[in-house]
Amino acid sequence: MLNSLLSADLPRSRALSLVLVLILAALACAPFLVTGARPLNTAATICVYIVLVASYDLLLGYTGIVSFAHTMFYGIGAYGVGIALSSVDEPTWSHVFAGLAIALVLTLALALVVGLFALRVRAIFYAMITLAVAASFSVLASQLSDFTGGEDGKTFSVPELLSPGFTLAENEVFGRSIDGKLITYYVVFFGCLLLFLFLLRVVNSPFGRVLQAIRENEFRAEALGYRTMFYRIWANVIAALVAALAGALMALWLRYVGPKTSLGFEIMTDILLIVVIGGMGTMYGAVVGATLFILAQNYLKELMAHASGALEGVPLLAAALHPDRWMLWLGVLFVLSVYFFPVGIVGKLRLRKRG
Amino acid sequence: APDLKIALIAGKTGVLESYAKETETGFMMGLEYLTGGKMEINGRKIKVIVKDDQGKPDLGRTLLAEAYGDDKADIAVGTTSSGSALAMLPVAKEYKKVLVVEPAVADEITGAKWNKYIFRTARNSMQDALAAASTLKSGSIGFLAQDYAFGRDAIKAGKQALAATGSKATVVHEEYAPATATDFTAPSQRLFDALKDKPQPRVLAIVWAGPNPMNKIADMKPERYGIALAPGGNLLPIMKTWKAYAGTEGTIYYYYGFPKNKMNDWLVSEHTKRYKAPPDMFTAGGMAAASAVFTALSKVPSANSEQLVTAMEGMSFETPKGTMTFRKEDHQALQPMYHFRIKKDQKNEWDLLELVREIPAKELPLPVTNKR
Amino acid sequence: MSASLPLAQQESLPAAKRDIAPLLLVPALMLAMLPLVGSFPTWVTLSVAGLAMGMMIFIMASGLTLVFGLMSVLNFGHGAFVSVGAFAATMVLLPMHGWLEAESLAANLGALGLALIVAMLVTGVLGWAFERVIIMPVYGQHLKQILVTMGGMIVSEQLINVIWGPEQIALPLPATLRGSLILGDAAIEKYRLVAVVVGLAVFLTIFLVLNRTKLGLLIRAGVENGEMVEALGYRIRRLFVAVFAAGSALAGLGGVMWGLYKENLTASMGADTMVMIFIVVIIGGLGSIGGCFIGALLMALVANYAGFLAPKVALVSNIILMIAILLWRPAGLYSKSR
Amino acid sequence: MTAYSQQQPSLSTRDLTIRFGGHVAVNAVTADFYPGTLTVIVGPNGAGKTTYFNLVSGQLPATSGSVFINGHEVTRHGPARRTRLGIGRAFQLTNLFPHLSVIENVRLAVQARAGAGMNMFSIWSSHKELIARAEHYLERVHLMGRRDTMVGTLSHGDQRKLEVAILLALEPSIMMFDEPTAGMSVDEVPVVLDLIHQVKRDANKTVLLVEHKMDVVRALADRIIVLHNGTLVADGKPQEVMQSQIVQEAYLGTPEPA
Amino acid sequence: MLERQNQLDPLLTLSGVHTHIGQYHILQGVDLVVPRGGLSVLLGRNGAGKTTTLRTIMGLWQASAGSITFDGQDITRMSTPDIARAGIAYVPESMAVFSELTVRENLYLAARSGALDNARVDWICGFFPALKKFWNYPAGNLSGGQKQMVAIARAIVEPRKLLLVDEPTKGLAPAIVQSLMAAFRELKDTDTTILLVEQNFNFVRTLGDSVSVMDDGRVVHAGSMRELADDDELQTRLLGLSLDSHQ
Ligand SMILES: Nc1ncnc2c1ncn2[C@@H]1O[C@H](COP(=O)(O)OP(=O)(O)OP(=O)(O)O)[C@@H](O)[C@H]1O
Ligand SMILES: Nc1ncnc2c1ncn2[C@@H]1O[C@H](COP(=O)(O)OP(=O)(O)OP(=O)(O)O)[C@@H](O)[C@H]1O
Ligand SMILES: [Mg+2]
Ligand SMILES: [Mg+2]
Repeated sequence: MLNSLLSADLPRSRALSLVLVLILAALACAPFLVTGARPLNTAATICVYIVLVASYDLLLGYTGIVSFAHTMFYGIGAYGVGIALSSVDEPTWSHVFAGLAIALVLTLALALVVGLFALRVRAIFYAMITLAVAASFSVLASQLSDFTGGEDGKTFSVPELLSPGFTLAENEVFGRSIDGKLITYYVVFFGCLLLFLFLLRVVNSPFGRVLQAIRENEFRAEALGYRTMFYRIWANVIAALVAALAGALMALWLRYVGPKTSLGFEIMTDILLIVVIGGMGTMYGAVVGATLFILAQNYLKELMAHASGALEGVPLLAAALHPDRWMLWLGVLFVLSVYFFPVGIVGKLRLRKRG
Repeated sequence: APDLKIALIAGKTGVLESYAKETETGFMMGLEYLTGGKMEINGRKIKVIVKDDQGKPDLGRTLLAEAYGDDKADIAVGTTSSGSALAMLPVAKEYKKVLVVEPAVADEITGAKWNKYIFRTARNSMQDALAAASTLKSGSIGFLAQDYAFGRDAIKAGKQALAATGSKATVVHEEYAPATATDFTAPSQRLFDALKDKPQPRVLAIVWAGPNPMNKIADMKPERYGIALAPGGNLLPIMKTWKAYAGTEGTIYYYYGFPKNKMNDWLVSEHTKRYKAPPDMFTAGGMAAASAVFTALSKVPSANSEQLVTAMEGMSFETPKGTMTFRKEDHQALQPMYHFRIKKDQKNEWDLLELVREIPAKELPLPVTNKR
Repeated sequence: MSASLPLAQQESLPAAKRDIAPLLLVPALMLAMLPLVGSFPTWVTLSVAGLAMGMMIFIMASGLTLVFGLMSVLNFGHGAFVSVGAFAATMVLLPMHGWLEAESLAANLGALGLALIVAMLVTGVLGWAFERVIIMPVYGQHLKQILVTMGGMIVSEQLINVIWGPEQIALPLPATLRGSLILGDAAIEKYRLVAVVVGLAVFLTIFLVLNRTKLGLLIRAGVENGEMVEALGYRIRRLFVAVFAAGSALAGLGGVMWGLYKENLTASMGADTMVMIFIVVIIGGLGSIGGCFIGALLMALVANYAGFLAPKVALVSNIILMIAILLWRPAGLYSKSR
Repeated sequence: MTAYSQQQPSLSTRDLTIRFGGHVAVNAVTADFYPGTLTVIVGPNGAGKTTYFNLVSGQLPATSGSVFINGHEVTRHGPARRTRLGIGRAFQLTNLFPHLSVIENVRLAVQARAGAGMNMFSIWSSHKELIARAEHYLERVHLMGRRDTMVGTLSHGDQRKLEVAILLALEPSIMMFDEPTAGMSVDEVPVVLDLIHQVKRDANKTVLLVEHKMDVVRALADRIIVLHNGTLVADGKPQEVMQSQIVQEAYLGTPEPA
Repeated sequence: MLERQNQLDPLLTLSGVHTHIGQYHILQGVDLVVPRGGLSVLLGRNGAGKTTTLRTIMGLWQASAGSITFDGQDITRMSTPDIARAGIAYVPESMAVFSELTVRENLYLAARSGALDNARVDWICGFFPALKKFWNYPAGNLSGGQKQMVAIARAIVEPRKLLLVDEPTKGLAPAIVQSLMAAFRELKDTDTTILLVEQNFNFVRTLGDSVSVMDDGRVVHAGSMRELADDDELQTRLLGLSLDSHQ
C-alpha cells in the first residue's frame, strides 16, 4: 500500500524516513500546532514550494533540461486564478475553476510551443531562450497593467468557504475554530500532497526512466528507439502544468498575485537552490530542501537578531550578524550547501546509510 | 499601563534598502524629538517593532497581519514599495487598525483602494505632478517617463495637474522608455525632434523613479534647441551629480535647506552630527509619520482604533516640512512642495539647491479620488 | 571487382574558410537604418552613441566571454565584480576629487587611469579568491556554477553594503569628459569616445593574446579534458585561476567605465546588467571574442534604432535580437564547435 | 557474388553519400544485405565504415542517396524510427548511460523493444518480465556479477560487453556491430564471437560487422565488403576479397605475420 | 631473468602500490619494474587494473599506499603536470583527443617547447599519413582509428623518457598496426622506454622485451617476453589464451 503510494521509491535511509515523516506530520497538523499569521503562512508556502520544486526537479534532475521559465508557468497559474477572482466582487468556485482552466490551457499551449521550438538547441542555449521568454512574459504582464495590475499586482477575495470570515462549526476543534483560513490551508495541503505523489509516480514509471536515460545520453536513447524530443516535450508540459497548479494554490492562499510574488526571477533562483540543496533527481530532495529553505528564509532574520543581540559587545561580529545582513548569510549558506552537499541532503543521507 | 506598540514596516533589504534606511532613521529620530528622548506618550512606553518586507507584497501583507494579530501593534506605519503598501491596505481593514502609509506614493492608496483605516503622510504622485505643473505656466512640454504602469500613471497625473492648475502649456509629446534603459540617446532625440519647433518656453519634464537620467539628456545639449529640462527632485546622492547643470529648475518634495522651522532645524543639525550628512527626503518623511502617530496617540491615549480614526481625520501635526493636515475625505496629508534651482556656487558637497519658491498646500488643488 | 583504385589521395584538406558574414552585419544594419531614421544628424547621433555603448557593454562582457565562453564557467557573479570594480574606483576617485574637477584633460585621465588600475587589481584579487573558494569544486557542472556563483554574488553585494554602506554613491564624471561635441547637428558625448578607445584596446589585447599564444588553445583543451592537459605537463589549475582573475579584472574595468557612465553606484548595478551581458556572449558564440564584440555593438545599435523608431520594441529589442541571431546561427555568430 | 540475390534484401543502400564540407566520407555506396548472412565491412581507418553505419541507422543525414529497410525507404526517418523498424546498432566508441546501473541500461533497451516507454502511471520495478529479460542478456555476456554497478565505473572491456548486451536486448532484425571486440581481453573475445555466431545462425537476422582483427573476420564472415576513401571497392566471398591486391596493399600492409 | 633486469637500472618502479577510487579498493599492492630502454608490456583481463595502474603512475589517481619511483625521483605524491614534466608521456585508453582543436593544434599543445619540430612531425606522419591529410581538421570529426593516431602522435611529438600507452591498437587497421610497430621499434632505438598495455598478444609478442601480467589489482607474473611467448602453457594459465581461440 505504502509502496504503491510512494511508487516503490522508498526513502532508503532511516534518517531520511524520519525527517520526511516529521515534515509530513508537522505540515498536516500545522494549524493546530502554531498560532499566528506568519507560521501558518510559512507552512502553506512550504507545501506549495515542495510541489513547485518537485515539478522543476522532473525537468532538471530527471530529464536534464535547464529552464528558467518555470516561474512563468507558476505565475500563469497564480494569475489565472487571481484575475478570475478579482474580476468579480463575490467570487464563487466556478470563477476559481474557470480561471484555473484558462491558465492550464495557456500553460499547455506555451509549454508546447516553447518545447517544440527551443528544445532542439543545446542545453545552455535552451536555458538562455527560456530566460528570454520568461523576461518577455514579465514585460508583457507589466505592460498589460489594466488586466494584471502591473507592478502592484492584484488583491482579491476568495469564495465564501475559503474567506477568513467564514466559520464552519460553532465549536472549536483542538482549541482552534474551523474557519476559512484553516479550510484553505487544507485545500493547499492536500492539493500539494496529491500533486507530489503524482510526480513521484511519474518519475518512477517506465516513462520516468526514459527521461533519465535522455538526461544521461540523449544520443543513445534515440538510438534505442525512443523519440527523445517527444519525451522531453512531454516532461516539459507535465512540469509546467504542475507548476501552474502550484501557482493557483498559492494564489488561493495569499489572495494576492503580483509580479514579485509569482513571476520574479528570485523565485527561480530559490527553486534552483532548493533543488540542489535537497538533492537533484530525488523528489524527496524537494521536500527536505523546500522545508529547510523556506524556514531559513522566514526565520533567519529572527535568529540573527538573537545572535547579534547576544553578541552586543563584540563590535565586528555583531555588525556582520545585524539582521539586515541576513542576505549575506543566506549567500554564505548558498555556497556552503553546494560545497557540503554535492549530492544534496537526500543524496548525503542515502550515502551515509550505505557507507 | 501596557506599552504602546507601533509597527514600522519597510523594505529594509533588497533594491529599496537605502530608502527604507532613511525612513527608519527619520521615524526613530522623530519619536525621539517629540517625546523629548523619553519614548513615552502620556506615561506609556512606546515600543517600535521594525519589520522588513523586502519590497515583496505578499510578505508585506503577512508582516502587517503578524504585527496587528500576533504582536498586537496599536498602529502601523509603512511601507517603501507601493506594491507592498497596496497589498497591505485590506489587512488594515480586516484587523480594523490604523495604517499610516509612508513613503509609498501610488495615488490609489488614497484613491480607489482606500479604506477608512488608511492615512498617508507621504505625498502622492498627484501632489508631485501638481507642484511640477504649477511651475509650467505656458509653452510646450514633452514628458519622459518609464514604460510601465507607474510611468504612465505619472504622466496622466501630470496632464490632469496641468489642467487643474490652469496652465496654458500644451503637452506636445509623451515619451516612454524601458524602465531598464541605460542609453537615453534615442528617447532624447525623439523628444528634441518633437519639441524643437514648438512655441517657447520648451520644457522637457522627466518623471523617473530611481536614478534620474537628467545628466544623460543634459549632456546632449538640449539648449541647442532652446529646451529646458525639468527634473523631479531626487535623493541627495543623485542630485550631487547635477552640479554641472546649474540653473536647471524643478520641483521637489523636501530638501533640507528649504523649510524654516524648529523641527527641521533640529533634524538637520542632529542628523548632520550623527551621520555626517544632512537628512534626505525619506528621512523627513519618516519623521512626519512619527509626528502623525505621536499626535494621534497623544489625543487618544487608549489607542482605540475607531477613536484614532475619528481623531486623525482633519488632524494637523508638525513635521520638518511645517504643518501637515490629514484631509477628512481621503486621509491624505496636505503639504507644501518646493520649486528649486540647481546652485551654481556650492559651498560644500551637500549644498546643491536654492529655493525659488515654496508652493503652499492650498495652491495644489488635489482632487479627491476615493469612493467614500 | 573494380580495377583501378583512387589510392593515393593524401594531400592535406584545406583549412576552413574565414567567415566574414557576421562582420558585415554591423555596417549593414547601420546602412539599412539610414533611410528609416530619415535625418542624417539624428542617424549619426544614434549610431555613434550605439557603437560607443556597445563598446562599454563589450568591456563588461569581455571578462565573461573568457570565463563562460572559453572556460565554460557560468559565472552569475560576474555582475558583482562589475559592481565591486566601480566601488573600488571610488577609493581613488573620491579622494582625488581635485584632479577630477580640474579642467585639465591630463589630470582627469591620470586619476581615471589610476582608478582603473586599482579597480582591476581589486577585482582581479577578488576573482582569484572567488575561483579558489567558490568555483574550484564545480568545474564542469553548469548548474552548480549558477547556484554557487549566485551565492557568491549575493555575498559580494552584501559585502559592498557592509563596506561602503547601503547609500548610493555619486561618482561624477571628470570635468573635461562631461558634455558633448557638437558636429553639425549631431551630439556626441565625450565620455563615449573614451569608452570607444578603452573598448578597442581591450578587444585588441584579448584578441592578440588568444590568437598569438597557446593560451586560447590550452583553455579550450583544458575545459574539454583537464586531466589530459595536465598529463601533457601543463598546470591547468594555475592557468584557470589566472584566466578567471583576468576575467574578473576585466569586469572591474567594465565596472569603472559603467559606474562613471551611470554616475551613481548601487551594489546591484552589475547584477542588473547580467542578462544583457549573457545575451551578448550567447549571440557572439561561446568562446569567440570577436563574436562577443560584434554582438555587443549590434545589441546597442539595435536598442538605439528601436528606441528611436518604435519605442515599444525597445522593451524587448535584446531578446528579439538574440532570437533572430540564433535562428540564423543556432550556436551564435561565431562558434568554435562548428 | 550473386548467390544471395534470389532473396529480398532486408537492408539496401543506393548511392548513399555524405559530404562534410569538401570531404566526401561515404561516396555513392550501393549495397544489399540479406537475412541469414553476416557481412564484414573492412577498410583502412577513416575509410567511412562508421560513417556508413551512421547513415544506415540514421545518426547522420545523407547528403544524397537512399536507404531501404525491407523494401521501405527510410532515408528521411530519424534514428528512433529506424530502430523501431528493426535496425540495431552497437557503437565503436562506447556510448552508454553512465549514471544508471548495468541492469537499468539493458532494461531500457528491453523496454524500448516492448514499447512501454510512454507508460507514466505504473511503477517501473513492477514490470518483472522486462527485468527478467534484461537479466537474461546480461548473463549471455557474463556481466551478471556487475548487475547493479554504475556503468560509469566499469572497466573499458566490461563496457564493451554491455554495449553488445544492449544490442542483443533490442532484438533487432538487422544488427550492426562496430568493432565489438576492440579492447576486450583475449579470453573474453570468444564469448562475444560465440554470441555473434549464435545470432548468425538465426536465418532471420542480417548482421553487419566492422572489424579490424583478421582472425575474427576469417572466423565469421560470409561476405566481405571493402570501403576505401568512402568508396565501395570490393565485395565478395572472404577468400577472394582477402587475396585482392587492394586489400593487401591498402589495408593489410605487408602480409600478416603468422 | 628478473634479477638481471633489475640490475639494468630500472626507469620506473612501483612497489606495493594501492589505489582506492571512491570506496573501491582497485589496486591492491602492485609491484612493477620497468627497465630502462626497451618495451615492457602489461597484460591482463578486463578489469584487472591495468588502466588504473597507468593512471596512478600519471598521478591521475592518488596512490593510497606504496611508492612510485621514476628515474631516481619519488613521484608518488607529485602532481600530474610535474610527473609529465619529469618526462612521461601518456596515451590514455579513451584517447582523449581535444575534439574542438585541429589535429595540428592537438600536436602543437603536446609540444611543450612551444614549437612543432617539422622533421619529427614528418617522421610521425610517415607512420600515420592520415594525420597529414586531416592536419587542419577538428580532431573530433576524425574516425575512431584516426583519433587513436592523434593520441599516439601527441605522445611522441617530442622525445620523452617514458611512454605510457594504453591499448593503442584497438580500432587500428592492420596496415596501421604495422606502422605502429615500426614506430615503437624506432622509438626504442632512440632511447625511449615504453610501457604498453595491450590485449592484442600477437602485436606484443614480437615487440615486447619484458612482460608483466595483472589480475585483480595485483601483478601476478613478471618475466621476459621470450619466456612467455615460448611457453604455451603459461599463456593459457595467465591469459586464458588457447590455440583455438585465435586461430
Ligand atoms: N571511476 C571508477 N570508479 C569505481 N571503480 C572503477 C573506476 N574505474 C575503474 N574501476 C574499477 O576498477 C577495476 C579496474 O579497472 P581498469 O580500468 O583499471 O581495468 P583494465 O585492466 O584497464 O581493464 P580493461 O582491459 O577492460 O580496460 C574495474 O573493476 C573497474 O570496474
Ligand atoms: N561528423 C563529421 N564531420 C566531419 N568529418 C567526419 C565526421 N564524421 C566522420 N568524418 C570523416 O569521415 C571519414 C570517415 O570516418 P569513419 O569514422 O566512418 O571511418 P571508419 O572507417 O569508421 O574508420 P575507423 O576504422 O578508424 O573507425 C573520416 O575521415 C572522418 O574524418
Ligand atoms: Mg569506425
Ligand atoms: Mg583499461
